[in-house]
Amino acid sequence: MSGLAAASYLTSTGEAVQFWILAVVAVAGALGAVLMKKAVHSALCLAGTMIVLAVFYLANGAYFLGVVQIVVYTGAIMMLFLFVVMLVGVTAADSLKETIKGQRLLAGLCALGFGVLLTAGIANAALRDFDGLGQANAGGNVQGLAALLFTKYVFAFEITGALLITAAVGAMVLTHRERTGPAATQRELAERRVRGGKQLPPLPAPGVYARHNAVDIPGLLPDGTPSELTVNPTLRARGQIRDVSGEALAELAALEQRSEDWLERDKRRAGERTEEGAK
Amino acid sequence: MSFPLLTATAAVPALGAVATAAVPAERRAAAKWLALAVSLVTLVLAATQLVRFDPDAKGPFQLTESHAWIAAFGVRYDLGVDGISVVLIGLTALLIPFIVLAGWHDADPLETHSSRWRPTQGFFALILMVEAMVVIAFEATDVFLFYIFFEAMLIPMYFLIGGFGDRAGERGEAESATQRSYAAVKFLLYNLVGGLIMLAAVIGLYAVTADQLGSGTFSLTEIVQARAAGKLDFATTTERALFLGFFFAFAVKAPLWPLHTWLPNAMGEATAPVAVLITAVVDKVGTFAMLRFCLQLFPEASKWATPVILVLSLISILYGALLAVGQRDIKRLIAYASISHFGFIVLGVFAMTTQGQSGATLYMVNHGISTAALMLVAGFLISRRGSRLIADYGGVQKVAPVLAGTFLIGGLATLSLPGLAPFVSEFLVLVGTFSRYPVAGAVATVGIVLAALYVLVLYQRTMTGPVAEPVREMPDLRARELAVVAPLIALLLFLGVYPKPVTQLLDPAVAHTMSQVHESDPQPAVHVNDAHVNDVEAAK
Amino acid sequence: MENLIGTLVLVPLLGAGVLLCGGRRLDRAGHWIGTFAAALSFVIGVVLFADMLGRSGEDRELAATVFSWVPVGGFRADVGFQLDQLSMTFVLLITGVGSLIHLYSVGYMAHDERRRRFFGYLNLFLAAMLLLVLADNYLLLYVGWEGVGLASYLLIGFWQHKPSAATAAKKAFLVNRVGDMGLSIAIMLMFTTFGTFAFGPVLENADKAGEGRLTAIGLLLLLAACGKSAQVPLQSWLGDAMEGPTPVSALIHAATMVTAGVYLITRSGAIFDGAPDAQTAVVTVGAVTLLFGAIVGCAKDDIKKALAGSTMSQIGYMVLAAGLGPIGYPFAIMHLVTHGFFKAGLFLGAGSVMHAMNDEVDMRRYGGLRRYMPITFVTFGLGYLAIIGFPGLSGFFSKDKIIEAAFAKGGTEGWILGGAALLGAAITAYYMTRVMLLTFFGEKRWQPAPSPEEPGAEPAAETRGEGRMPHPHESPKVMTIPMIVLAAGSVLAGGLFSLNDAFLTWLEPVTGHEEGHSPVTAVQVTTATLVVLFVGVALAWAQYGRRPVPVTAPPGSLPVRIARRDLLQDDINHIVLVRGGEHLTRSLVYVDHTLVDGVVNGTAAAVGGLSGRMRRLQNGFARSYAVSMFGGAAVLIAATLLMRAV
Amino acid sequence: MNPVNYLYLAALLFTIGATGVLIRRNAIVIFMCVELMLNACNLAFVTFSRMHGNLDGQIIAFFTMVVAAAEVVVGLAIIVTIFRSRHSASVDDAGLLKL
Repeated sequence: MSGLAAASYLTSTGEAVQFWILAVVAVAGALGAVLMKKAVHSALCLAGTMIVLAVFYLANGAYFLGVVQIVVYTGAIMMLFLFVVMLVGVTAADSLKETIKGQRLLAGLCALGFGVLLTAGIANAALRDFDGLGQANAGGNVQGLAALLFTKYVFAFEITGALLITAAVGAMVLTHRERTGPAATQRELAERRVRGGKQLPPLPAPGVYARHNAVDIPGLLPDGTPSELTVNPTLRARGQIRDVSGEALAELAALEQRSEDWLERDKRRAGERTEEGAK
Repeated sequence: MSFPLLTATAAVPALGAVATAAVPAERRAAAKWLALAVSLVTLVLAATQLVRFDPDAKGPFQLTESHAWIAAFGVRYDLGVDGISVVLIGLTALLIPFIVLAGWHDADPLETHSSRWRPTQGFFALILMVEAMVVIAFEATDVFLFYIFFEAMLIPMYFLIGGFGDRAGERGEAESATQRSYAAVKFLLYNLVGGLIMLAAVIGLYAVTADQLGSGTFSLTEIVQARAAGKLDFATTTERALFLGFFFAFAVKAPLWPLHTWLPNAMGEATAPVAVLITAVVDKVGTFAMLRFCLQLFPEASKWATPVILVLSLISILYGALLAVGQRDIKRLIAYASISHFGFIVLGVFAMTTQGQSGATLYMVNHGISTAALMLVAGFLISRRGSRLIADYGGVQKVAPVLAGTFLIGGLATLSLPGLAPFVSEFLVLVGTFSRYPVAGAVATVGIVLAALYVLVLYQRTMTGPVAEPVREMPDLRARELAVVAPLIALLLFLGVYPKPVTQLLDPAVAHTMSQVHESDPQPAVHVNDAHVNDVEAAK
Repeated sequence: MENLIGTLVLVPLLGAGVLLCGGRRLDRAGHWIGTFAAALSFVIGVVLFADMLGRSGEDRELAATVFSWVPVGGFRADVGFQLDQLSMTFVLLITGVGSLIHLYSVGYMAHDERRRRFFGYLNLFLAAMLLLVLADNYLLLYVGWEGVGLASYLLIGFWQHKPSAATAAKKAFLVNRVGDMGLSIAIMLMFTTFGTFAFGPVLENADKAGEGRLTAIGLLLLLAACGKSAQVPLQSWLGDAMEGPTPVSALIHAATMVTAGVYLITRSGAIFDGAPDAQTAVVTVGAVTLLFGAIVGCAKDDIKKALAGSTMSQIGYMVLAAGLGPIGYPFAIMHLVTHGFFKAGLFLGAGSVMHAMNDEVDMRRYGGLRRYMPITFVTFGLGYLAIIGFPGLSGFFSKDKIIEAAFAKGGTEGWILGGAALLGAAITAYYMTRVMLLTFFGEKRWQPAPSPEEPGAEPAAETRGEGRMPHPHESPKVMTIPMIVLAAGSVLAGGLFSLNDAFLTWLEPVTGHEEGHSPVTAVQVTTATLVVLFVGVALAWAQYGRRPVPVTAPPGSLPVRIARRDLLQDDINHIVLVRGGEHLTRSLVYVDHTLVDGVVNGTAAAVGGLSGRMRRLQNGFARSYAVSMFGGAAVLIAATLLMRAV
Repeated sequence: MNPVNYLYLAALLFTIGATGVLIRRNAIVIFMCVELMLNACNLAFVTFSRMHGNLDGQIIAFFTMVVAAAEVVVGLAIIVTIFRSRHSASVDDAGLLKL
């Protein structure tokens, strides 16, 4: 893809094919990121788009950036996003229903106009002649970048370093919670719990008799209704609770029936009843 | 280079203002004395200007100072005085000490205020700040420099009007406070609108000069010379538009009917010294600027607009006087009287005759002094009774004869009685107008009857008749107050009998202005070749 | 000698300054200082007079330019004095009568605690009046003109605690201001016409200006004269001016100030000669006023008001004479001087009577006073004879001449004017006799002293006893002496003046004189005058002499009532000017508040409302702000593209 | 094919991202959309560097990434904090800009 540098420059067919396929993927990913209901899904879609972009970088002779894109962006930043998503709660699936009046419409209009104008701009910029990165990458892309970065852009580079540090510190400061006052002692905690009327003993374990012991199966109360307490809240939130109370009761009934039959209890009892009746 | 007298005259009060404001809260008296001292030093400097000013010197401006300021836009720090501005600077510097002295107790803290209460310092500092700005506005020969201070004046004035009022009488403090802030905002808005329109015109002026001279300039002298040399030539419509832009701002400041309504509120709500500051000092900048900028920059447009302006000023004269008759509030009455007088000034400026213009300039001075006298005495009266309503007074003359006497003299000056200064200027304006526009002159003369009406009605209702109950215990003028009024009255008498010192300063400047607008006095119908005039010349 | 002219004005001015600024410590000596200043100026006047007599008729005029007052471009006003025979006459009259009245006031105002200020004002008046007659240009004359107006304002309103006095003072000043307006416009017109307004050049070149301009100037001057001399239509203030202390009425509103109009017209003779129409206007005004004043004089019961009416009509005579041109000028001035004597005498007499009667002014409550106050009676009587023109007394000569001159105007105009003058003489005789009879003859009709709030009651009444019966007594010497002197003047002056036309020859260089060819001989006129005179006296005697006079005025027929109301002058003024003015101002105040201010406030409100609506856009949602941002970006791109495209 | 298509793609992605910013309420998703826009810019830069045959475009893209990283760190921290205080990541709930 490098090498020949000339006016009205065309890419190799291979790249063309690659572009047309991957472009579709990228756009799809972008749309997905925008439209998915759940943050997790949008994050994943975005990651996809980014990987595609990384490929495009490589295709454009920006080998270093391509790699960085994958490692830093897709690898680090997107993961950071995922962490946060998890932290905030995967479950928070916000409805795509618009609350601000006319927001959708306006946004659509602006986006349309913007896109059209931008495309028009690029179109009438008449970018015909591409002189590829032949000479630029001659000494190797990374070396070339390094050369620029540590000569021409060295100050900017230093400053971005400072920026990163500041950002890191800032993030800490923001998320760090200063403890005011001494930590609550065991006793205080206990008292607080009692006063709050919370569950004092440990929570009941999930599972039913020896039949089920999976964490997602709530234990049953004496009357056979499932007890929410026994299942951990996350599962509850996700609605991943397998409620087996119904079949459990049914099986119980069947079991007793069988044992009754086996003991032939009811005949004898009936006989006794008749005798008493005779007397 | 020589000692920058003009800069000093403006800088002294400015620095004085800062110093006054910096006086610690509990040392109020010190602040007052400091302010007084500063104003007196300024007066000395202004007097020095008057002395060092040479009426017969060549060239429009003297004592000039010129430094590059904003080179990019050709804005220069150009100062210079002609006869007119030097006289007006003198007036300003003269009045400020009296204003300070008269306002000695106006900003004193009430019992309710804490000892940390600072506005006393602020009051005097603001007054000095206004003085500094007015002085430099009079001195500036660079349009942009003038514009800046013309506008900057509004800020201290705004606080003076809105922050300090009469000790509330019947109306509660809260009520009068709202009235004050209304007046202050009104003042600010009116003048800001005018100023903004002027700003547009200023920029337009720059654009035109930049377009025609290559490098844009704001320098009055340069523009005038360029026009004289034919290098600069406004298109008719352009000149008219620019002229209107300038004139609007000045007409608001002046104030000319129908842009006058801010003045009664402002003067009514502000304390008497501040009211004097408004009408006797700040408003003069407007009329002065008409004379210096409107006429000199846009002679043709001025002539074009003259008929309309004359009509407006005539309306101002009669309208102001009639409304003064209809007022129930002493200060508002004086305010409307001032509107009528400003009508006379504008009339004289645009009559385009020597008599008219020097009359108008002299009128600025005399009106300053006479209104100061009347308004300050009225202020003393009001401070005694705590009410501005004419109906609350009566028979004061019996209990406080000196106060009544000074009030009467101030009033007589306002109705321009011969022998007192305003008569000379008013008559000059009338003659100047009459000799070119007889009808206008005759109509304007009706103003003197109305003036007599409102002054005498005011005097009769407040001072004469049976003694009203509330004023029975009213004390007469105190030493401080007398020290304020007496010199002003002496000045009124002196200038009424011997105005020559002022007029001979004015004449060359007026002649110069007249030559700028290419106007000359109309010749008398009958040529008189008599010995009388000649031997007068011999006598002179 | 020239320098003396200045001092003539300066002395009383200094007196006024000293008295007014002197403060209470001068209270004891104040009145004597004032009198001394007046007397001193009189002495100076006499000295100048002697000096003037020393020189021949033509070069008697003295001129002194003190300093250049307002020099602006072509406009030159100087403080310069000009003393010719005309001014001299006035100087002597003013300072002479003035000094006498100062003397009189010493007694009359003895009980007033503000006497010092009173004398200050009197001196101020003297200074202004002298300035008026000595000025050598119209602007300076205008200064004196307004100066006397101020003095009269201060003196009419001297008892300011009386609302009536304050109102009268204001009225006088305002009406005068209207006249002054005329004068100032006249001066402007002169300036535009001649380029100057000094007497010399203006009057010399008057003929060069067209008749139109001269007529305009003349009419404006006439307006001024009407204001100052209380001529129709600006006469209404004089009656009320009687609110002032009686010496003031004598000095200002009888002898001197009110005659300033006559002086103005005579001084500007050259202008009027060039403007016949203006002259016609003048004589008309004069004739109307002389009848008007006389009629009012007949109806008034207030002695001072009656005398005021008579003053009006006498000045009417003078104006009439002055309007006749050179035929009349000398006689106008002559009558002015004689009138100065006898009218001042009459007023002082009236003052003395009031003094004796606890400041009662209603003649119907007088009567039979001749026995109680003989000197007053005699002096007053002489003045009375003089004014009605009793043969041999001064009024006879002066008035007679005027009537002759009126006939001499010739044509129907002459007949009309002469007739009016004659009729006026008759009425004068009538009302003066009435005054005389009501005051000094008949039986006593005295009443207990009036309560002070009754109009015309003077504060001296408070100091003296309340409600006691008056016990008339002759006034002290200091008051009677001036009366005697003036009486002597009013007896002799006329005779002296007409002794081989002394006065005529004296004034001729200034005013000029020409013998009118009268259709009737002097003898006929004189006899006619005497006839109407006796008719008038007889009528009065018939009405008031024979039968007793009711103490309260009878309602009277409609014309009488109208005459009592000053021929409705005030009602007309009130309806036309006062009411109209009030409505005008009130409506204007409304307009200013609603319209002019309303427009502004309306705009402000509109802007406020608009921004209130705009405020809704700020819904606080970051995303909608983002939308606008994004839109802005789009617009920017569009803009750049457009710029590229073009 | 002409590499200018990369630019069209970048424009498209940028627009999509922007729209996302406008229509989503979840702060995190909005953030992702911002990232998307940044990436679109980067693609454009890279393409430009290819167009002009020098590496400056790539350098800029590199810096963009760094800045983006910093921004994300801080931004996510903010989101977390807000979520802690008001238990919601919806930007509409953070209506502090309201008058």
